[in-house]
Amino acid sequence: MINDKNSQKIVDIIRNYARKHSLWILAYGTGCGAIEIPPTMTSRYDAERLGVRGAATPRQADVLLITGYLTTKTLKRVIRVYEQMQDPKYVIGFGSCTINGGMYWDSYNTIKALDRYLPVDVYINGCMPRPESVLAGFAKLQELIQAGKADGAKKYKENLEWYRENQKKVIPTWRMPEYNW
Amino acid sequence: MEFKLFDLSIVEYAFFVTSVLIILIGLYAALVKKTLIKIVIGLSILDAGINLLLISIGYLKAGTAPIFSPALVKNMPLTLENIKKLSEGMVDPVPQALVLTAIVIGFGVTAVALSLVIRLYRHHHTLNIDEIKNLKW
Amino acid sequence: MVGSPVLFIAIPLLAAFLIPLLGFVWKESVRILPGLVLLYLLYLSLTLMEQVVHTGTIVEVIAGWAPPWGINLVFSPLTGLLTTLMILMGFIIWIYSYRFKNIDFQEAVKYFILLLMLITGSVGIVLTGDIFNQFVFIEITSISAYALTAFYKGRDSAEASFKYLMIGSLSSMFLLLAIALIYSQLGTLNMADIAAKAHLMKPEFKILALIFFITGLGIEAEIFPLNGWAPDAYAQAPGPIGAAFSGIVVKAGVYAMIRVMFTLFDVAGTHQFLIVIGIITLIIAEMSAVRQEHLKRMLAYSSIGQMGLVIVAFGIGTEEGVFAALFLMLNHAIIKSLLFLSGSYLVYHSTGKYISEVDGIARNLPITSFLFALGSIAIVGMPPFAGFWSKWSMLTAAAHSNLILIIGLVLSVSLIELVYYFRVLNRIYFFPKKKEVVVKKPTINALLAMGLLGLLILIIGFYPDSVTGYLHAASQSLLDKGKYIHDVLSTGQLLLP
Amino acid sequence: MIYILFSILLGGAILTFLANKISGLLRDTFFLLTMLGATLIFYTQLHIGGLVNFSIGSFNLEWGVNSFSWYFSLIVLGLGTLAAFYALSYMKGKENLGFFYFSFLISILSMLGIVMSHDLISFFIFWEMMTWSSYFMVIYSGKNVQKNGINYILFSAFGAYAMLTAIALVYANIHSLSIVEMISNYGQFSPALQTWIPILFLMAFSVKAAMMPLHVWAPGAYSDSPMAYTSVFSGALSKMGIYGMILIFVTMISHLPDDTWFREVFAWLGAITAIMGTLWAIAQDDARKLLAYSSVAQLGYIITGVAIGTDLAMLSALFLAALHALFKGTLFMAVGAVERQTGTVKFSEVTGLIRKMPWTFIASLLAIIALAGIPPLGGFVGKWMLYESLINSNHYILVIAIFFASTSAFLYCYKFLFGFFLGQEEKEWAHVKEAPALMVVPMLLMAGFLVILGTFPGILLKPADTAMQTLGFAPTEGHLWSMSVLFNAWGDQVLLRPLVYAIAGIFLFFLIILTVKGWKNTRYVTTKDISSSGEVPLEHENLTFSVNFYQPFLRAVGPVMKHRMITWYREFGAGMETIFDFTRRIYTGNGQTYAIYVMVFLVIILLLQNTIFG
Amino acid sequence: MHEIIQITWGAIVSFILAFTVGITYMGLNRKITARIQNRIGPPWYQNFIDVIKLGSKQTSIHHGVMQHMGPAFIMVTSVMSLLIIPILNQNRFFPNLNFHGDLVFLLYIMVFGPLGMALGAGQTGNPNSAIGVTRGLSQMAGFEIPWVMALVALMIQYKTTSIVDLMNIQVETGKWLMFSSPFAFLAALLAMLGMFRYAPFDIVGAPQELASGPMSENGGKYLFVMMSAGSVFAFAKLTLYVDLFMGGANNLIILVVKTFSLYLFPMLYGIVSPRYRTEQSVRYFWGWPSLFGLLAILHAMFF
Repeated sequence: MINDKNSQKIVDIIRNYARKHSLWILAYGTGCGAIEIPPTMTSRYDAERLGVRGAATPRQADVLLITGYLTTKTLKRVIRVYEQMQDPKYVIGFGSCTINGGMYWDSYNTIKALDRYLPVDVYINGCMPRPESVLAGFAKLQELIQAGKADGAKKYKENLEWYRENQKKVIPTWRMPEYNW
Repeated sequence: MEFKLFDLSIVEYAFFVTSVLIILIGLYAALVKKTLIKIVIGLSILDAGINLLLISIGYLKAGTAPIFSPALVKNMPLTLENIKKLSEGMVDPVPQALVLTAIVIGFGVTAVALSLVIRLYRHHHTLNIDEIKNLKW
Repeated sequence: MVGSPVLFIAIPLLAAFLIPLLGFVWKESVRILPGLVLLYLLYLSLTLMEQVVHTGTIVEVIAGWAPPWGINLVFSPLTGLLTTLMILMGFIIWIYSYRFKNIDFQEAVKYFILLLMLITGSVGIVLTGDIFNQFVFIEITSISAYALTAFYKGRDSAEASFKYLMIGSLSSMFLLLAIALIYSQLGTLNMADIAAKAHLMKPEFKILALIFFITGLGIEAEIFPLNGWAPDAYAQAPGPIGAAFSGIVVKAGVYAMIRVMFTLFDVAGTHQFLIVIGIITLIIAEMSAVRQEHLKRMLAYSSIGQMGLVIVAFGIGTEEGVFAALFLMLNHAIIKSLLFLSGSYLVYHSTGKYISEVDGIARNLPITSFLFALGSIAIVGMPPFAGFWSKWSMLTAAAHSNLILIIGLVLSVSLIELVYYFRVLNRIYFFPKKKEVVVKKPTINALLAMGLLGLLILIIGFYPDSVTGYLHAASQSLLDKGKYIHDVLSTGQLLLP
Repeated sequence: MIYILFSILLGGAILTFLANKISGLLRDTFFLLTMLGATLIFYTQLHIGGLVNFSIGSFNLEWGVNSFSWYFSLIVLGLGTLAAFYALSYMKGKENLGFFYFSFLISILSMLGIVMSHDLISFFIFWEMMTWSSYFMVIYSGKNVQKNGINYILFSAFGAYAMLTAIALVYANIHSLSIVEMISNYGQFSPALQTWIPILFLMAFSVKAAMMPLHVWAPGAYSDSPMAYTSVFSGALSKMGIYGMILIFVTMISHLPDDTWFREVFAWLGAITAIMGTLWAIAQDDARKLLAYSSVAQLGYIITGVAIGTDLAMLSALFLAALHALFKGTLFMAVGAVERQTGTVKFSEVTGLIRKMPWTFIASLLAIIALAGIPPLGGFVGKWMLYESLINSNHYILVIAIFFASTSAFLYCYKFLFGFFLGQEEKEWAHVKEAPALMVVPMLLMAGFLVILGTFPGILLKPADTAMQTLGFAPTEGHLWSMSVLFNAWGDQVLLRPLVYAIAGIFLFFLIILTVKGWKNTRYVTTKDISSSGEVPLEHENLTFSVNFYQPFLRAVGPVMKHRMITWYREFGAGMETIFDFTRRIYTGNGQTYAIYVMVFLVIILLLQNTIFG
Repeated sequence: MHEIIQITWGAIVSFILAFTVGITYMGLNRKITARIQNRIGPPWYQNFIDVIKLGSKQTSIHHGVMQHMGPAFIMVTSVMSLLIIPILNQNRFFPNLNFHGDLVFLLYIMVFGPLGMALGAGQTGNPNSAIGVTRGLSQMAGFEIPWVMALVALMIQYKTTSIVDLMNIQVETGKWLMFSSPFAFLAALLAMLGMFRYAPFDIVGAPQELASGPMSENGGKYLFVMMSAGSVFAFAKLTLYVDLFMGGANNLIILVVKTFSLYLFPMLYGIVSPRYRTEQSVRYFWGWPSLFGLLAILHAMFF
């Protein structure tokens, strides 16, 4: 019965609903964008009403929030954290810097496009993005989840070699456990 | 035999006083003097005093020698009474015997003591007893 | 009759004088003769002891002069027991020191002469029934003891010997004074006679004489504060002589003192006095032993303490108490001799004889260390070894007399004893051995002697009945003053030879 | 038969000692044969009620077995045999093995002797034999002998001498050494003796049972002896103290007119022992020390049970005694296994052995659960009975104290498991292998027995009940559980089993759910793969948290733990030694001074002659 | 057999009930907290969503078999206490295993799970987990004292260790124990603060400090089971308090009302509180709550 296609569909609906409304974020406060997280979570904008809630460790988290520019040094940690998260998992690039380097476009030690290193599901534009746009980003992610299109993790698994290649280019001393999903 | 100690003539009294004095002198030398030789001398004096005391116990004024010479026991059966009667005038021989023994012993002790003093002097180069105390506690 | 008690004095004396003469003939005879003598005497004493326990005291009159005039030797169960013990210890010490001064012939001659004299003197103290004779024997013992203490001719042994001599001279002075007092009062020197007539003495003089005796004999019995000489002498004398001191000489001293206090005079308060003085001796000695750095000195203090214990047991005064005291004496003689004998091998290699120098020596001297451990465990009274039974009889005796505080005191002192013995044991067995220490292995005969003592400890420990019968007889004979007087004075009513 | 038993053990001990010189195999064979032979004879040939007597040193010695002593010899021989097997493997390659096995057998012999003695003198002899044979074990390692060894022997001797005093008093009063006669004549002693004899005896027993003011030897002694013996030491030897205490409490204290005070004091001492033992166990970094303090604490519970002395309390004490032997035996063996495989027993050094030594872990886990008294295992039954008895006998504050102790016990229980087996799996310990089967099997056997006891406590409760009947208690079957409902009849028949089954069922159900769900997508990751802020711990980086493990808790209880009993004793000892050192200065070394002493002595006696000889 | 089926059935129904109510309470907690913080807050059913999401996580990791078993351990505690604690008066609900409910047994079974989970947390090798565990255990040693004091006071006063008996007494006398033994109730109530581990006693799993402490390596299905166990356990504890002090409940609605009103106490206390350090919280429990406990015992002994 459980393998029945229709019931599987129902299960999927419930699952996606649950995943959509329960986004536990791991806010990786890499850059200045982290300053926008508190207003988003506190009473003015209250992201918790959308089911968004902070998670303490990557093991429990669903969403990895890269807040702002990402130095090459931090990238390693971010990759590590991402790989420690459990499926299904999503990445939100937060602020312009994660898109194209932003004001650090010519810095020698920040990465310019996050997408080359981690599979980003949603970008939130702005420098910095206001809480409204953060909420909009979450809404977009929820939409994607509902539609089953937030499959960054799958992409990452499929194109792991490419990602690794990019990552190793930036990170000279690569000393990480195998990622075997 | 009677109790003699408090039945004293002047001479006997003098003996006792003298012997006690000698003992005290010996003790003084042995206990207070710091030189080993003097201590040994003190011990000898002590010995002498005691010997004198012992002798004086058996002393009898105008007593005869405690010898039952053939002349003395002639014609007398050897009964207890007779012997008592005979020995009344005699000086008690036992203390003398004791003293003889004690003198011999004292001599031996003094000899040993002196030899020890010699050896102590060889090792310590002093005769002061206060400085010879390697063994303590 | 196998032999008479006179032989106990005559034979060793004779042998002592024969030794140098025989030495000219055959050098080895110097070593063998004392052993033969002691072995014969051991046999004699054992047979006599057996006889005495069953048939009663043997009183030997010397030269036909009947008591109270002549000198007599009393072989009662008590004196017989002590004689046997002393001869036994002497024999074992002879076995131990058979190869002593192996090279130096002259020294060996001296040593064996003095050893025989020491044993003779001590046996004489015990056997004699005449008080002045006892004094003479005490002096014989003392002089040979002085000489033996100074035997090594070292700086310290001379010092120890001189101290011993000084105090010993005082002792003989007091003894002579006491004898003089008694003689002036009673006109007799025979112990039994004195005991029978003691009530005739004026009380002041009796007490004065008693005090002089206590002081004089207390020095030999090592009671505090008269025992200043003891630790030095024990520590500086050669190892077997230390054993002889604790196994033979002290026993004689205690015997003399107890004989004077129990038999000669019946003054009230002696028992309490003994208890008090014994406890003080015990406590001070054990306290002094705890922080001791020298092994043999520690053993010496322990020995003094044990003698204090013996005196306390005598002070209890009941038959049980005396039994306990005799048992303690017996065990102490055996165990402390073992400790001295094995202990002197443990520190053989060192000049300072420090306790810290026995570290880890058990690996090189397994048997000696084991015997030392056995002795230590036995002497603190751990069952099932010999020391336990004597301590136990002492405790029951005290409990019977309602002296519970004494039990507490004795046991707490035992705790102190335990501490310092086990500290040494731990060092022997569990401390790392110093590299530079070159250990001297014990000779076969030394091992034999120590093994014999260890065996005795085990035998008495597992089967105390082997000795308790004799001890009971001995304690009865000590307490039965009337019988002693009767036995002695009824021997030979003949006035003249 | 008793003779044969004893001579087998004694002869075996000596033979083993001698065989050591010849060959190791012979020695091991002798040792094992002796132990097995003794056990075999004990279980097959010895019947309860048998008596032998003989006379030595004019004392009549009497040995025999009754149900009470049978119960304790069960502990001794059961644990002893398992520990013997364990020892063979644990001691392999160490020095002085003949000595070790000799002491081992002698201590087993003396423990059997203690429980079989029917007279005081052989009781004392065996008691002392036990003391020195275990002392040999304490100093076997050669570490801290001057401290721990002396501590142990000193306290033991203190206790033994107290006992000796008591025995002497008894002997002086009734002229008999029989324990039975002592008990029957107890009522005729003077009131002072009636109080003092039990106190003196209890002093002796509480030393061995490591009760509070007299416990200071225990941590050092337990941790310094080889673990193969410590399991016996803590498991069986300390029970001899309990054995004696039960005897005294049942036979003597209950006849005292004011026994309530006595019982209260001892129950409280037991409770304080439990609390302080627990707190100190929490603070330890050395596993052996931790277990040693834990033993002290566990014995505290037992002492409380004994002191309360109602039927249920006594039953719980007996049950806990056997149980403590089981789990503490297992735990010390586990420590031994870890020590042997890794070479250290410090929690701050060893971590993450669970995958390397799984069987050891399982055994320790079960033992720890039993120790903590957590339900499905036997430990709970004992604890529960203790609580019930305390509540029934109106000792409410005691319940709190005991409960506090056993709650805090979770802290060190966890520390033990975590410290050794959990945490980061370090490369340093990657080479570690499981201990040899000879070591693991005894542990697992005992742990398995603990599990069985959780469901069927009657296995032990029945002999305990018989033992108590020997002591004059009414049969406890059926009437004890008036207040509670957990075991409304005999413990193993009613509701315990459903509970245990329910626990097992729930556990298995959820375990299966956890395992089956997403089986394919569940993977094992190494302990280096942890979420540590994205950092990748390097091989040499040790992230295990094991230093200052319970610092906050210890800070909270700091004021209580500021004072250590042992420092008091040590200061007392140092003070005494100073006095001794001062005293021996009487012997100045100057001959003249000695002569003056003689004269002073003379003068004093002359002056006091009327007082002394008046 | 019939009995076993009944127990199993009862267990399942009780579990579902407890799960539902417990999760709802958690959700309400979040809602109320949000409202007090002037937020809208998540919907009351938010925790259901969270639990379902955790359950539908596709992957999960573990560091070893102990961690794998940890959630099962804690589930044992939750379910067992649920089975032992009678849910309604006179066992009108499923009697399960509660045969009269022994308090001592309950006390011990309540620590079974946390310890098991602590072992799991230990095996992760994450220092945060171990630190959290030590804090949790220390805190437990703290709050167990007033809690046991309160229970002992009840046991003394009514001469029973059975929960059912205590409930029957309340039904018979018509007087709640929180009034007849007020000190015991106070002590137990304060101990409850520690039991629920809300602020100020939430240092065990403080997300900011310890990254949620013992749970920091658990995700997916493990966290799912833990969360369910937690909510079931919360309900069981609340029911126990209601049974012991508030006269039990005659039907489920009353039970829910009573438990929720009781639940408000730790919740509201927590919202307005900062966080205690471990030793502070331990000392707190050994302070006033224990004093109340002592008073309760004295009260029970002498009145």
